[in-house]
Amino acid sequence: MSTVILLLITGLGLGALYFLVASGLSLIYGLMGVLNFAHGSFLTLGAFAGWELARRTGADNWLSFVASVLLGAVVGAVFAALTELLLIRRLYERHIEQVLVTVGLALSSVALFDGIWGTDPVYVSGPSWMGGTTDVFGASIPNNRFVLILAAVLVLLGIVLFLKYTRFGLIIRAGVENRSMVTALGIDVRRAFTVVFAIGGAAAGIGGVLAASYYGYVSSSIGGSLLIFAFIVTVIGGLGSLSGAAIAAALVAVLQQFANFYLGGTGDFVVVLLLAVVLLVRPSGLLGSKA
Amino acid sequence: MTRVRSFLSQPLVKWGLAGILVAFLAIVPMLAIDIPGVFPGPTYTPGTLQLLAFSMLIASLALSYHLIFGVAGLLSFGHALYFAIGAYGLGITLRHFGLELLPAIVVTFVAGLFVAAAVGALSLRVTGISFAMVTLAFAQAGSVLVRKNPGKLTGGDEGLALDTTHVPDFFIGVLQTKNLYWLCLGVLVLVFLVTSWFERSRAGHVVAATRENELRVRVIGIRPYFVKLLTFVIGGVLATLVGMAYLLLQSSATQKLVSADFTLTLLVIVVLGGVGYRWGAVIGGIVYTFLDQRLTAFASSDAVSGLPDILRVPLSQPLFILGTLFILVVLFLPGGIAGVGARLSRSRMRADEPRTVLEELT
Amino acid sequence: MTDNQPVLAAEHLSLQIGGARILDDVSLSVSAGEMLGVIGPNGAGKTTLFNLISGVIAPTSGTIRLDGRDVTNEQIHARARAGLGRTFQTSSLFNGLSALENVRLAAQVELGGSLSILRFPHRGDRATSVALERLDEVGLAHHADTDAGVLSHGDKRKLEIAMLLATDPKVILLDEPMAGVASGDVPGLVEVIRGLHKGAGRTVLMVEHHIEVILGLVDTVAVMHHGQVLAHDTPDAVMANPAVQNAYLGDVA
Amino acid sequence: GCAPTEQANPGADLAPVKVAIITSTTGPLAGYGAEYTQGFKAGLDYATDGTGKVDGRALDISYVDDAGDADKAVSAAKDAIGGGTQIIAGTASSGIALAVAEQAAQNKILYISGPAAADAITGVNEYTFRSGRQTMQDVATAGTFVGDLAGKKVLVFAQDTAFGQGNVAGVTAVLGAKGATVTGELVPEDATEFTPFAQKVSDANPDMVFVAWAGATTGAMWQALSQQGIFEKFPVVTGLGDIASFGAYGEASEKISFLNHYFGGAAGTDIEKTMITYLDKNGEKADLFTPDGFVAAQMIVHAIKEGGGDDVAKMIKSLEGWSFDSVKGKLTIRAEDHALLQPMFQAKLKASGDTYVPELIKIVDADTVAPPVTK
Amino acid sequence: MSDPILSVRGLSARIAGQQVVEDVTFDVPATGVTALLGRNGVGKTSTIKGVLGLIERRGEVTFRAGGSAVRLDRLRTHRIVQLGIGYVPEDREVFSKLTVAENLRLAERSSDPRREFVAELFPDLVARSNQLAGTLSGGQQQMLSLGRALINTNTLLLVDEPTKGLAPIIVSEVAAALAEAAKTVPVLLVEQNLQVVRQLATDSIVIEGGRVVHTGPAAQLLDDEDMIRRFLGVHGETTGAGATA
Ligand SMILES: Nc1ncnc2c1ncn2[C@@H]1O[C@H](COP(=O)(O)OP(=O)(O)OP(=O)(O)O)[C@@H](O)[C@H]1O
Ligand SMILES: Nc1ncnc2c1ncn2[C@@H]1O[C@H](COP(=O)(O)OP(=O)(O)OP(=O)(O)O)[C@@H](O)[C@H]1O
Ligand SMILES: [Mg+2]
Ligand SMILES: [Mg+2]
Repeated sequence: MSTVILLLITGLGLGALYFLVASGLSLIYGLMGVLNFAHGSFLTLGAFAGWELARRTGADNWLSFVASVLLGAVVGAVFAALTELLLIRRLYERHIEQVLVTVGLALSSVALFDGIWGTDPVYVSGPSWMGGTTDVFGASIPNNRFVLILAAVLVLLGIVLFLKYTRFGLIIRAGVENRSMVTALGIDVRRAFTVVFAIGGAAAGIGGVLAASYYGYVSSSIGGSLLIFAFIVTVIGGLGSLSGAAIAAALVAVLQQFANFYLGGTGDFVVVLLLAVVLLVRPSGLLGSKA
Repeated sequence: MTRVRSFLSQPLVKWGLAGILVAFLAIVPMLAIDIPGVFPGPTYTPGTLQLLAFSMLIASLALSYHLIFGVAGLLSFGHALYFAIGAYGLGITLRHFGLELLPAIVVTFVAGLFVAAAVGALSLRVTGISFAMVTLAFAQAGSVLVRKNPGKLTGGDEGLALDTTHVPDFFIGVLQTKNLYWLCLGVLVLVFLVTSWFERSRAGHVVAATRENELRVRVIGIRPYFVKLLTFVIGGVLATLVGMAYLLLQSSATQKLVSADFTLTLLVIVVLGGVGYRWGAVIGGIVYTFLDQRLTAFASSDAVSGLPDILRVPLSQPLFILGTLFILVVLFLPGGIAGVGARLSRSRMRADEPRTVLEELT
Repeated sequence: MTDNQPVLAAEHLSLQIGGARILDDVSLSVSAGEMLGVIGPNGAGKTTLFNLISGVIAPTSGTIRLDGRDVTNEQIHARARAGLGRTFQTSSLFNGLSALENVRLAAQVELGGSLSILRFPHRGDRATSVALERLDEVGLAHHADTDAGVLSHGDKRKLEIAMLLATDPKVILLDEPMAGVASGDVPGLVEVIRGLHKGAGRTVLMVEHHIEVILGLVDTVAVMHHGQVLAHDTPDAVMANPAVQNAYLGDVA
Repeated sequence: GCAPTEQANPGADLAPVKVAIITSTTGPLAGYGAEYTQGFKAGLDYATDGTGKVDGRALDISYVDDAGDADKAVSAAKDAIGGGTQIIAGTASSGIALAVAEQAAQNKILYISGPAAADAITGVNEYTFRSGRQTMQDVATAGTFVGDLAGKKVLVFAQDTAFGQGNVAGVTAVLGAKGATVTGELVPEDATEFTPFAQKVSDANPDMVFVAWAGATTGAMWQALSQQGIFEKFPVVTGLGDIASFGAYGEASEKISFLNHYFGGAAGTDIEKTMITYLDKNGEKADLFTPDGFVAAQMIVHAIKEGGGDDVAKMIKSLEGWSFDSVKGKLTIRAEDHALLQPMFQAKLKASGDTYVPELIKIVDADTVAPPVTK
Repeated sequence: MSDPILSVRGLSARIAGQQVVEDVTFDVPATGVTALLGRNGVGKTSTIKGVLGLIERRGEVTFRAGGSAVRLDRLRTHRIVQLGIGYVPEDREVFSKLTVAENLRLAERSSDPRREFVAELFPDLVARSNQLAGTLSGGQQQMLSLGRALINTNTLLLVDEPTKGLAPIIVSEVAAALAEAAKTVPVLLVEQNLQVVRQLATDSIVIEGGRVVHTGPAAQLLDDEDMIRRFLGVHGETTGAGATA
């Protein structure tokens, strides 16, 4: 019993991490209609920034932890906004090139991080409570999993409210379909794009700092390794659907945990299988609108 | 109507030039051309021949991907799988089944055919991003399989070395690199011919039409599924073929071949060369390989290590240079290298603009 | 003119999407060589009817017969092979291919072997010459090498017709062929349509809001409204029907 | 060239001997590559008495980056061999090492693999040697932490990779032979959540846990073991990594019993001091794989001295069975399978300010941890 | 006569590097409906898109409203539209994955949109306000597209073939709506339906091969069989066929 609970809650923790990456990915997909391969780099840079701050301010107090999460968000947002301004924006309505430019950015940014911070992982620690455990029905759950879940819920709520109570939600959905018509309605679609990119980047940055605390290290590759699962989650959930991504993130991660544990380490296999089955049965994903 | 006439005459000229080029490439091992900084040594040296041979294999692989991505507009994220089947398949049949080289090649080819047909048949039931993801899923499954090393067949992260018992001597050893070079040249020519053949055939035109507008294809009375499957399978088995040549050239297969990154590399190559252009895939493959392999030498050269930090740190990372270069190409050279060539010579192969095959994914 | 066996028949077709009844028990039959005009207000279900007949959408219930054969469960391409051709309300073309290639692809299907990997399309072959003829018929010969995607709106409409001609179908569904065609080009296109009907004895169903065009061409008119067939009769009778006047024509005519 | 003659400087008028060092300077294993290369230079300096020449004959050494990619390594090897190189050394990746070893065999040249740990490299062919330790030696060292193994339960906690599987196989072979019951708990390579597996370890209740882990997830794995209270319950043994990885052990640092290939200052030999002095001059530090480079240089110099630098068969002969003093103490190249017999260390980590420093517990002699002969 | 609301001087426009409009010069008077006419592919749509900055353009475009003159060729599209220019595109361009209501909401530029006006004009849209615009029939989409422009109070309307594909009854409604709108707002109208042109237009501009070949009062053009034949290719007896629908 306690094992099941352990698997379930740690699975949700991992799912929360997937969601933090997938949320921005899904948002940006909703925005530019393409998968952003550089999203992992937003996350990685956020993680490095958070680590640099924590390192300088003493890693083990809560204040510096919260500050590094915020810094991670800001850095992720700035990186994403710059990406949009300098690269994506120039490729006006050329989706294929937009995807490709993010592929190039992913390649070069990871190499640059390697050059700056080295290829060895840097190990991080946080407030000591985070490294402790809490007993839930006999299972010792690492505390930072709760922080992850909380952060994911907050980010989900934040983005949902933002889309609901601002015009951005509409602009994004319309802009994907026909960007020039949106401008022809008198809307500065470029600014909307930058804002949304920045929000996606911020979510990734938060994800980065929390991922560092979850993995216990930062390296240039943490973004990339999470990205593939974030893709899977985004697609299973239905492209562009945030709540779909949230459900899929939880589903994928929990399933992965159980399969890893009970089915001889076949977690990845099962996830990939799930992806194939979902798409073959429901090509638009769980909550995706039919194309 | 100018195109009507050029339609007939142009191919003759083109094929003639291509023939001369192949003939020239064939005698390269006899020549002593040296381009410092590009080649590690004169062209008759094994190091340079190896590099050339390797780049021709990557070009062939890119061509096979061009068929699927550029011609059929199918964004497959799992193309590396068929290449890996070639390399690992041949490695396993030689080492563990103890087959002779020729039967081993046939068995591996059939395996590639079978897997491509099965995966294609399933994944072509969906389109766009879903298709990309289903193909990725199958490739990931392959990757997990290779890494899990079932029955110690694949060697896991230690890789699988070529068992040379049944490989003829003229393929073994650095001194024989020129034979391997000719093998790779042969593979490139073969793949190019098959690709051109297919693209020019009626089926090839139907595939191109399907890429443009699938519903319309149905309405004129064609079921697009089979042509797409046909293209996917041809692309797949060509990749398997290239994978086998790869094993002979490199003498070992590692799990990198099955990685999603590797397919992404193919995408990069095809774009670098120019989506939709056959020559683009070839040139992209060659340029990419040279950059990839030679930038490593550049990045660790004294010229770089003497620079101030702000330049040295990025420049000492080959992937940084490659990625940046790629971004620049995408930003400033729409249509890739072949696109520039086509614009300069004003001879359009299909369209002036790069293919917007990803558009359908939106 | 309608007492021989119908070449195309829709029997009790209904389509329901979500809560909306988009087609409601539509029955309509067309006999060989007949030209039927389908008119009705926007949203009446005309395009939907064409989509059901051509197989783009499956009906919720009902049967579609082509030459007396039930084709309800056949796929789009199978119906096309059986001689059903159509155009789209918004032009649907192979945008990246030249106008000639667009038509040639259609001609190849008709001539057979279109999926062959052993045959290469070239300027001298049958398909190409047929395609060039068709382009000429609709007045697009000068655009043979233009990519379909960059043709102007009106030219795209013409290209659609040329493709249709090339597949040589028995039964043709035309969805607003005149929409967006310059007034000056309308008569020419009317002649093309007349030729493809009278000249070749094909059966034609045509949705069109240019009521004059309809009246000048068709044998019978079906009026659709709210997913139902309101009337199916000769043009004169239909025009005199007050219900039609109210629902469709308003005070214009 | 002419045959060497009995002169003071017999090699002075011969062409330099070409040597290619193929290892990572970029990519995921760049850190190991740097340690190796530094050690190599120190070793070369030592073995040639600072002349860089062997019996007066110059060495033409090229350093090539493999970027962690087997294709690049193979290309580099072919390029080198094609250019007349008959001696290649290096690489920390087992996959690359095996690929280069294959090239060595096909082309009949001498290859001395670097820090790559795979047991498969030992005895893979007659042309391949190694300058580092292999998994079996790690495992055997772990065994020395438990006095009498008979009837003891040993659990191997490892990743489900060739490296991890090799460790399970190694422990089963080495410690199993001494009477221990060995079980493996293999964690999927891509897993990121280790808590449930840590709990499995706890439930298994072994007498000793042997952890074989590589890569970045190490930190998370140790944290999971700490959180599930493993250290309070059982002795835990693992290999001590390089300095960059000391941060990974976290809370557990002082509770783990480390087996160790090498850390700066572990051996206390004179040669080690020479090496450290050399490294100091360049502002470098002795680390886990520095001796591997050092040993490679010694082996190359020896092979050239005895075998002349041009005759591969002679060079191989000269290395087989050779015993010599090196950084870690006395090393022997076993003639049968080219295993490098060497002493290993037991160590622990001690907190020192913000960081940890390793401390030697004991030196385990080479024979105790010699791997079984590969056939 | 007062100043024109829109002056176009030497406008050239390019699509994908290809010149589609060349040196076009014309004025749109501050009142009434100006018809922009010409055969298929002559560049009517491109002219309008050029004015709006939706395609690459060169030349002078001056917009006069409220006493000041603004150079539109120096502004980006959204700024131009914010000056009070409503646009009804040729291919409807409704956002197919947004509902009808969302399409309209997105189009609202002011705090007090004319929702009732649009609702009265097109009751069908109200009934379908929660339907995805992509599932609307062609004609319904055209209404939505018009609704998006008319929901704002504009100072100029650019309307590209608004009656294409509409049932006759709707055509007359749309024409009436445009006539109503034209009482307060000047309109630049592209239209193939000559009857609608006759009913609405006060002035006319004819384009051929990317250039303006005729300007003048609409009535003058429409009454001149010769000019109609020359510019629009319409022969006397078929004028009706094209025009009635
Ligand atoms: N998914 C859906 N949900 C609700 N209603 C739908 C859906 N799809 C189509 N409809 C409705 O079905 C009706 C039929 O549309 P159809 O395109 O057949 O009309 P039409 O007669 O061709 O009109 P037009 O002349 O304007 O082209 C329309 O009212 C449309 O809004
Ligand atoms: N994407 C494009 N690339 C190249 N040329 C184009 C493109 N789009 C349109 N054109 C060309 O520009 C010219 C003008 O087109 P435009 O759409 O402005 O004509 P129009 O007068 O509105 O025609 P219609 O009455 O058919 O709508 C046409 O000849 C067309 O072929
Ligand atoms: Mg319709
Ligand atoms: Mg137009």
